[in-house]
Amino acid sequence: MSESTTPLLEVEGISKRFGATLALSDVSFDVRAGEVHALMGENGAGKSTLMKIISGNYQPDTGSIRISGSPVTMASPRDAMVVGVAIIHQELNTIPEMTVAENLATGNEPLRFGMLDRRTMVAQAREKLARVGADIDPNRPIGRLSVGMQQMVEIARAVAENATVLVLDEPTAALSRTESQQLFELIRSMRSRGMGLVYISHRMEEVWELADRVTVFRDGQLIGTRDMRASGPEQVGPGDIVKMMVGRDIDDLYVRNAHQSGEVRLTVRDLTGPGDIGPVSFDVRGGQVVGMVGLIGAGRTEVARLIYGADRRTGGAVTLDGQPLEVRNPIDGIKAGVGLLPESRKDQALFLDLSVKDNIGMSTLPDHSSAGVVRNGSLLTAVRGVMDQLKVRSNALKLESRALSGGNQQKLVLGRLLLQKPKLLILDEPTRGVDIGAKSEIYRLINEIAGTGAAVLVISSDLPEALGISDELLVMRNGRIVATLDARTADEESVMQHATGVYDDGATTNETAGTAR
Amino acid sequence: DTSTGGGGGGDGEVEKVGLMLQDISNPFFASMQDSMEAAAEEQGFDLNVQDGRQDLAAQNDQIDAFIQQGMDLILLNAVDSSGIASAVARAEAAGITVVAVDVDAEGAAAAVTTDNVEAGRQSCQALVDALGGQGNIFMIEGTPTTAPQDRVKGCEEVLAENPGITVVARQAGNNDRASGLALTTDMLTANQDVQGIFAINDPEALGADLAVAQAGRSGVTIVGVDGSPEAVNALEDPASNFVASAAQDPGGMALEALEVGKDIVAGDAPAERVTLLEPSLVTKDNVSSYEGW
Amino acid sequence: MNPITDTTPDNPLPDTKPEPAAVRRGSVIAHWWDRVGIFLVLLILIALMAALAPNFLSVDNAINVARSVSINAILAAGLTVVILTAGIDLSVGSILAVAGVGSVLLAVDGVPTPLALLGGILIGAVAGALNGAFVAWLALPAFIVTLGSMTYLRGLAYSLLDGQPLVASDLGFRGIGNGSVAGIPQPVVVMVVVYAIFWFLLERTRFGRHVYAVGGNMEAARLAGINVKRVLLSAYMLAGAAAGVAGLIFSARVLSAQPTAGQGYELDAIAAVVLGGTSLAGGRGRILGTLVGAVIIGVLSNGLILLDVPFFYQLIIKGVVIIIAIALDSLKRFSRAGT
Amino acid sequence: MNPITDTTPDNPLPDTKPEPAAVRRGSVIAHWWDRVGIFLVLLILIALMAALAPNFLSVDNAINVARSVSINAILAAGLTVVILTAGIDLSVGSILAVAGVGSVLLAVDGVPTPLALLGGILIGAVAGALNGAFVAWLALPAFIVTLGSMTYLRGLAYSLLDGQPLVASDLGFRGIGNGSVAGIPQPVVVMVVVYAIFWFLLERTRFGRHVYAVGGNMEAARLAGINVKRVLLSAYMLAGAAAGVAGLIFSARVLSAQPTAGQGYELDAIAAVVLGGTSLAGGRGRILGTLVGAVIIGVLSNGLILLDVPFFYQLIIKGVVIIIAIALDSLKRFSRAGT
Ligand SMILES: Nc1ncnc2c1ncn2[C@@H]1O[C@H](COP(=O)(O)OP(=O)(O)OP(=O)(O)O)[C@@H](O)[C@H]1O
Ligand SMILES: Nc1ncnc2c1ncn2[C@@H]1O[C@H](COP(=O)(O)OP(=O)(O)OP(=O)(O)O)[C@@H](O)[C@H]1O
Ligand SMILES: [Mg+2]
Ligand SMILES: [Mg+2]
Repeated sequence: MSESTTPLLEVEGISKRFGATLALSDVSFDVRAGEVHALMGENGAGKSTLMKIISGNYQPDTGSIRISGSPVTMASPRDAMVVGVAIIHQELNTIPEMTVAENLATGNEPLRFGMLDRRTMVAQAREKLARVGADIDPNRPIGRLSVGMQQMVEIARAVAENATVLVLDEPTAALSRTESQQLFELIRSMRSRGMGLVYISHRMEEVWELADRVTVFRDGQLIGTRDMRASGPEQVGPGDIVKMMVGRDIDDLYVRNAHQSGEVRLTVRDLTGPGDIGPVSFDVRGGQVVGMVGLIGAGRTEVARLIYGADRRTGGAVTLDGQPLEVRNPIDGIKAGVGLLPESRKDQALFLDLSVKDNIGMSTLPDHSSAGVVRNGSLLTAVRGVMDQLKVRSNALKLESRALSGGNQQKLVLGRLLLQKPKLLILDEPTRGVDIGAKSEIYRLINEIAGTGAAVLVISSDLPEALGISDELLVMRNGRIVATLDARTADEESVMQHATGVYDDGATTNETAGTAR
Repeated sequence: DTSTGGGGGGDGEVEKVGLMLQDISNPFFASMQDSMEAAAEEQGFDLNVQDGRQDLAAQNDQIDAFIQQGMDLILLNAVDSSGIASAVARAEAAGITVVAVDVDAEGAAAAVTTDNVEAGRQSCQALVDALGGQGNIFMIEGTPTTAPQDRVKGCEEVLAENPGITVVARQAGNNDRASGLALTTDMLTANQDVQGIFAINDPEALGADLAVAQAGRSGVTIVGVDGSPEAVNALEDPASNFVASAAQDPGGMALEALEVGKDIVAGDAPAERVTLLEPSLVTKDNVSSYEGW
Repeated sequence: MNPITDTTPDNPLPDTKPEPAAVRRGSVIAHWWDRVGIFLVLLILIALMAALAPNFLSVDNAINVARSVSINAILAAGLTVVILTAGIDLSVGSILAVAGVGSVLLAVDGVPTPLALLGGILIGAVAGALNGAFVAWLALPAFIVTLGSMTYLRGLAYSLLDGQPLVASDLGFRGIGNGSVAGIPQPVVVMVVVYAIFWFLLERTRFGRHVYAVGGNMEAARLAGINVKRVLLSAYMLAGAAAGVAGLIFSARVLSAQPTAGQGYELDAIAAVVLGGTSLAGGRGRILGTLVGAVIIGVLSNGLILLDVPFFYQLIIKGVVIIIAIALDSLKRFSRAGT
Repeated sequence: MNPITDTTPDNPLPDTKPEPAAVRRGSVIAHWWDRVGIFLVLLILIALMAALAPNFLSVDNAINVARSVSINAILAAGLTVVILTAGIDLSVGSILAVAGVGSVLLAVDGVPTPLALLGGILIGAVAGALNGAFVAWLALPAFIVTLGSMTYLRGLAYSLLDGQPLVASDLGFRGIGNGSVAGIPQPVVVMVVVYAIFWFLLERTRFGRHVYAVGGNMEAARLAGINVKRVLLSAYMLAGAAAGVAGLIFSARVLSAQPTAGQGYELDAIAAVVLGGTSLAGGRGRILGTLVGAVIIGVLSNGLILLDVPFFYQLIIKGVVIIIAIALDSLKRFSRAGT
C-alpha cells in the first residue's frame, strides 16, 4: 500500500437527504489501490446510501466524487460502471424468471450481427462463474437457486465488470462459512491485483480478517477511520470499533445462561420433506437453545418449515410435549404452540405498509377480539408490553414498519412471536443483516425466552453466533443431520468439517443427548 | 366458395336464413327475432340468429360464419350501414342474398326500413304541438348510428320550422333507460325552465319520464320513437308525462324483409331497392286503437 | 458465558433509539397528504364546477350527484376490499346485472319484497364467492378469472330474461331507487350504510387486519397463521354482495330488470378505488378514500352534463382528469420518500 | 456422533451439488407444459368444435377464423410487450379507433395511401408513447393511466368525426381489410408480419431481454444499467403502434372511420395474452403463446356461431372456457411446484 499515490476513489463533503431524513451528513471517504476498506455502523447509519452514491444510484445533495484524482459525476449505474466502480448490493438484485447466464448478461448482452448471441452469453457466464469459483449451471433459472447461490452469481457479475473499485454491501449475509471463505479468497486476490475494495458487514470477525482500514458511521456521520495494520499505541481492537459504532462498550455479545434444561419438549423422528430433505431426527428440551448449522442449502430452513407446517411433510413423526404435532399449515403450527421467525424478514414476515402495532399483533388477533371485532385496548396493552420487553419506544406504535431500521424490524417479528407464547420457538437466521446493538438485544431475548422453559431452535449461518448462544449444535448437510455437538466445547473448525463432510476423526466432538442421523 | 347447404345456387328455395341483429337486449330487435322464429316454425326453414352487440367487426365475423354455413338468405340489421359493406359484398359473392332490415346496408340486394327521418319528424311535431310551438326542450340523442341520427335529423327539420322552440341541452345516451334517466336528472338541474323532451327512442324517453317524476317536476312533455309495449303502458298511464311515440312495427318489418328476400331468391326482385315503412304516431288519444308489437 | 452489562433498564440499547424527529415529521406530512390529498383534488374540482356550471352548487344538485354516485360508490366499496388483498374484480358490473335481474324476477314472481332484496344480495355474494374460490383455491390470476366471470355472468343475466329487459313499474322495492328519507334519496342512505359496514369491517375487525396483511405480503400472512384462502374468498364475496346491493338500486331506479345493466361500470369503480388512494398492488388504502374517488367521478360527470358539453368532449375531459388526479395524488409518494 | 457418508475431501462443496434427478425431471416437464400446455387446450377445443360444428373443419372456415382473429391477435401482440414489463394497457381498443379514424381521414383528404397507413401507425405509436411517458416518468400506475387514456382517446375518436361514422367506400387501403394474397387474407398476412417482428424484437434483440428484465425485477434492471424508462416508453409505444395497425385493418374491413371501433377489445386482447401464458406480474411469457391464446378465443367465437348458440349462451360458454383454459394452463405451476 503506497499512501502517497492518489486514491482510486475519493468522495468529499457528501450529504444526502431523503425527505426529512438526513442519511449522510458531510462525509468524506476514500478507497486506495490494493486495500480492503471496511465500513461499519448500525442499521441505518448510512453505509448503503454512500455506496449507492458512489455507484451512480443516488445523486448526492452536496459533495464531489473523484476517480483517480479527476472529478466525475455519475448520473446512473451505467456511468459508474464506465469509470470502473462496481457494486454488489445489499439486497439481491436478480431477475427470478431469467437464467443465470441471462442475469449475468443483463444490461450488457452480447450481440452478433446486431442480434442476441446466446452462445456467447452462456460462454461468458461460465467464464464469470469460474472466476469466482462457483460451479453453477448458467442455463438454470436463477429463481430456483438458493439465496446463497444467487448471491454468488451477483458476485460473479460484479467481479466481471473489469472494475477498479468494487463495493460489497453485506455480501456474506446469506452465505455460510465455506462460501464466505471462498469469497474472501477472491477478495484477497483482487486486492493483490491492485483493486480497491469497500467491504460492508455487521460481522466483526470478517472485518478483522479482511480489512486494511475500517471506517465507522453513526447516524449519517463519519465517526472515524482506523488503520487495522497499525501497531503499537495506534493498534485497534474490536472493542474500540464497537465503541465507535454504538458510542459505548458492549462487553459480552453472546448470552448463554446456564439454562435449566428440562424435559424433552420437541421430538423429531425420521422427518422427511420434498426436495430430498431428511430423514431427520432430534430432540429439543425445554429451556434449551439448540443451534442448527450447515452450508447454504443444507436443508435447515426446510426442516424448520416442515415442523411449523409451512410445507407438507412426506414422512416422519414429530411430537411436542408428547402430543403428536400434526400440522398441515402454519395455522395448525401456531395453535399447537410453535412459533417461527422466517428466514427472510422482508419477504416472509413483515407487513411493510402496516403499523408496528399491527405487525406485532397480527398472529394473536383472536386473543384480542370478540366476535371478530378487535378489542383495541386489550391489543394495545399486549403490544405495549412486548414493545417494552423489546425496548422499542412506544411512540413507534403507529409508524409504518417500513420506516424502521432492519434491527427494529426484526424485533417486531420477534415481538409477534413472543405474544404467541410458543412452547417451541424456531428462529431462522434471527440476526441476518442486523447491527451489533440489535444483535445483542436479540441474544438477550432468546436467552429470556429459553429461561421461561420454551424449547428454542436457532438456525444460523453465523458460526460464532451459533456457538455463542446455543447449548447444543445440530450440523446439517445434504438434508440430513450429520453431527450433534455440545456448543460449549465445539469450535468453528470441527463444525465446518462436519458441515462440509471433510470429517477428521481427531476432531473434538462431544456426543450429547440428541440423536443424529 | 361454399359447397354445402342449399345456398348459393339460385335454386329458388329458402331453407337456411341467417338473422343478424345489432342488439337483442333492445325489445325492438327482440321483437324481430320473435316474429322470425314464428315464421321459421310455420314455414319450415332453419333460422340462425346472431347478436352484433353494437360491434361491427363482430358482425363481419358473423357474416363470414353464415357464408360458411351456406345460408340462402341473410336478413341484416347492421350496426352501421356503410361499415358492413365489405362483408355484404363477400356474402353476395358467395351467392347469398342479403336484405337489410331497419338499417340500410350498402350493397344489400334490398332493404326494408322504417323511415326514421319521418319518425323523428312525427314525434317531434307531436312535441311541438303539445307545447303550442313555444318553449324550451331537451334533446336526448343515441349512439352514433344511422337510425338514431336520422331521427334527430327529422326532429331538427321540424324545429327549424318552429323558431319558438329552443333546444337548451342535448346529450347522447346509450339508447337505454338508464342513460335516459341519468342524463335527464342532470339536465333538469341545469335547466329549471324546460317544457319538453325529445328522445330518440322509447327506452330513453321512459328513463327521462322517471327522472322528471323523481325531480318532482310537472309540465314537462316527453316524446319518443318506437311504440314499444312499455311506451304503450306509459301512454295509458294518466300520470305519465310521456305523450307520444312514432311507432314502428319491427316484427312486421322483419317479415316484410323475409318476403322480399324470398322473392329475390326466387328471381323476383322488388321494383324499389328500399322499402320504406311509414311510422305511425301513437299518442295518449289513440293508444287504445294501437295494436302494438 | 454471563449475562451482560447493558441490560440495565436505564440504559436503553442504541437500536431502540427513536427514529429521528425529522423522520417522524416527514412521515406525518406523508400521512396527511395520504389522507387528504385526493380530497383536495375533489375540492378543486368542486370549486371549478361551481364557478362554471349553472346550478351546480344547489342542494338539489348535490342530492343528484349523491344519488348518481351511489351505485358506483357501492361497487367501489366492495372492490376496495378485493384490491386491498392485491386482487381485482372485473365482474362487479355483471354481478350487478345478474343480482338486479334476479331480484326483479323474484319480486315479479311474488316473493315478498325483503326476501327479493335478500335474494339479490345473495346472488351477488354467491357469484363473488365463486370468483374468490377460483382465486384462492386454484390460485388463478384474479384478473383473468373475473374477466371470465364478467363474461359468463353477463350471459347469465341475458339468459335469465331470455335476452330482453323486463319492466316492473310497481316493483315492491322501487323505493330504494327512487324514494327519499327526510329529503335524502334512499340510494344515498343505502350507500352510507354500506360504507359504514365496510369501514367497520376494515378498520375494526380481525378480518380487516387480515385483508391488509394478505394484500401487503401474502406469504408473510400465511406464515403468520392467517387463513389466506378464507380471507380471499370473503373479500370477493363481499365485493359480490356489494355489487348485489348496487344491482338492487339499479333495478329500482329504472323500474325494470336490465340485462345490460352495469356494463363497463367496473372501470369507473376501479378508477374510484385507485383515485381514492388504494394501491392496486394491495395492502395500502382506505375505504373512505374510495368514497371521495367515486364522488370525484360523479361530480365530473354531473358538472360536464350541466355544462352541456357534448359527450365526446366529456370523454376527453374525464380521461384527462383521471390522469391528472392520479398524478396529483401520487405527489404523496414524493413526500413519503422521506421515510 | 459420527460423520456420515460422503466424506472424501475432494468432494465438491454441497452447495454446488446438482439438483437431484427428480427435481430436474420435474422442471423439464414443467418447462414442456409451460410451452405446449395452452396449445393442447387449443387442440382440445378444435377437436370439440370439429365434432360438433358443421363445416368447422374446412379450409374456408380456417381462413375465416384467421381473418377474424387477426385484429385481436395484433392488439394482443403489442399488449404482450407491455404486460411483460409488468404493465397493462387498457387503451388499445381506443387507440385502434383513433388510429383507424385518423388514417381514413388522411386517406379521404387525399394523402397517398402509404402515407395514410403510416399516419395511422404513427398516431397509435404517439398515443402509446404518451401512456408510456406517464408510466415511466411520472411512475403512475399503468392501469389507471391507460384507463384514463382509454377514455380520452375514445372521446378523441368521436370528436375527430364530430360523433359520426365516415364512409369511405373507395378507401385506398381497402385491400388490407378485405384483399387476399395467394388465397390468404391480407389481414392474416399483416398479422403474421406483426408477429414475426415482435418475435424478433423479444427473442433476438437486446431490447427484448430488457423488456423481460424490467418486468422480472425493475430495480435489478435499473441497477444493471438498463434504461428502464426508455424500455417502458418503447413497450407502450409498440403496443400503440400495434393497435394502430389493428385500426388500419379495422377501417379497411368496414370501409369507414368508426368512432366506436374496438370498444371492449382490450379485454379480449388481455385474455389472449394471459391464456397464452404471459404472467400479468411481468417478466414471464412468450409472444407465440399470445397468438395461440388469440386463436383460442377466435375458434371459440366462430364455433359457437356455427353451432347457432344463442348469443347469451355464447357469453356463458366463453366466460367458462376462459376460466377452464387458464385453470388447465395453471397446471404448469403444480408441475413446477415439484421442484
Ligand atoms: N430510498 C430511500 N428513501 C428514504 N430513506 C432512505 C432511503 N434509503 C435509505 N434511507 C434512509 O437513510 C438512512 C440510511 O440508510 P442506509 O441504508 O444507508 O443504512 P445502512 O447503514 O446501510 O444500514 P444497514 O446496516 O441496515 O444496511 C436510513 O434512515 C434509511 O431509512
Ligand atoms: N423454492 C425452492 N425451489 C427449489 N429448491 C429449493 C427451494 N427451496 C429450497 N430448495 C432447495 O432445498 C434444499 C434445502 O434448502 P434450505 O433453504 O432448507 O437450506 P438451508 O440450509 O436453510 O440453506 P439457506 O442458507 O440457503 O437457507 C437446497 O438444496 C435448496 O436449493
Ligand atoms: Mg445497508
Ligand atoms: Mg435457510
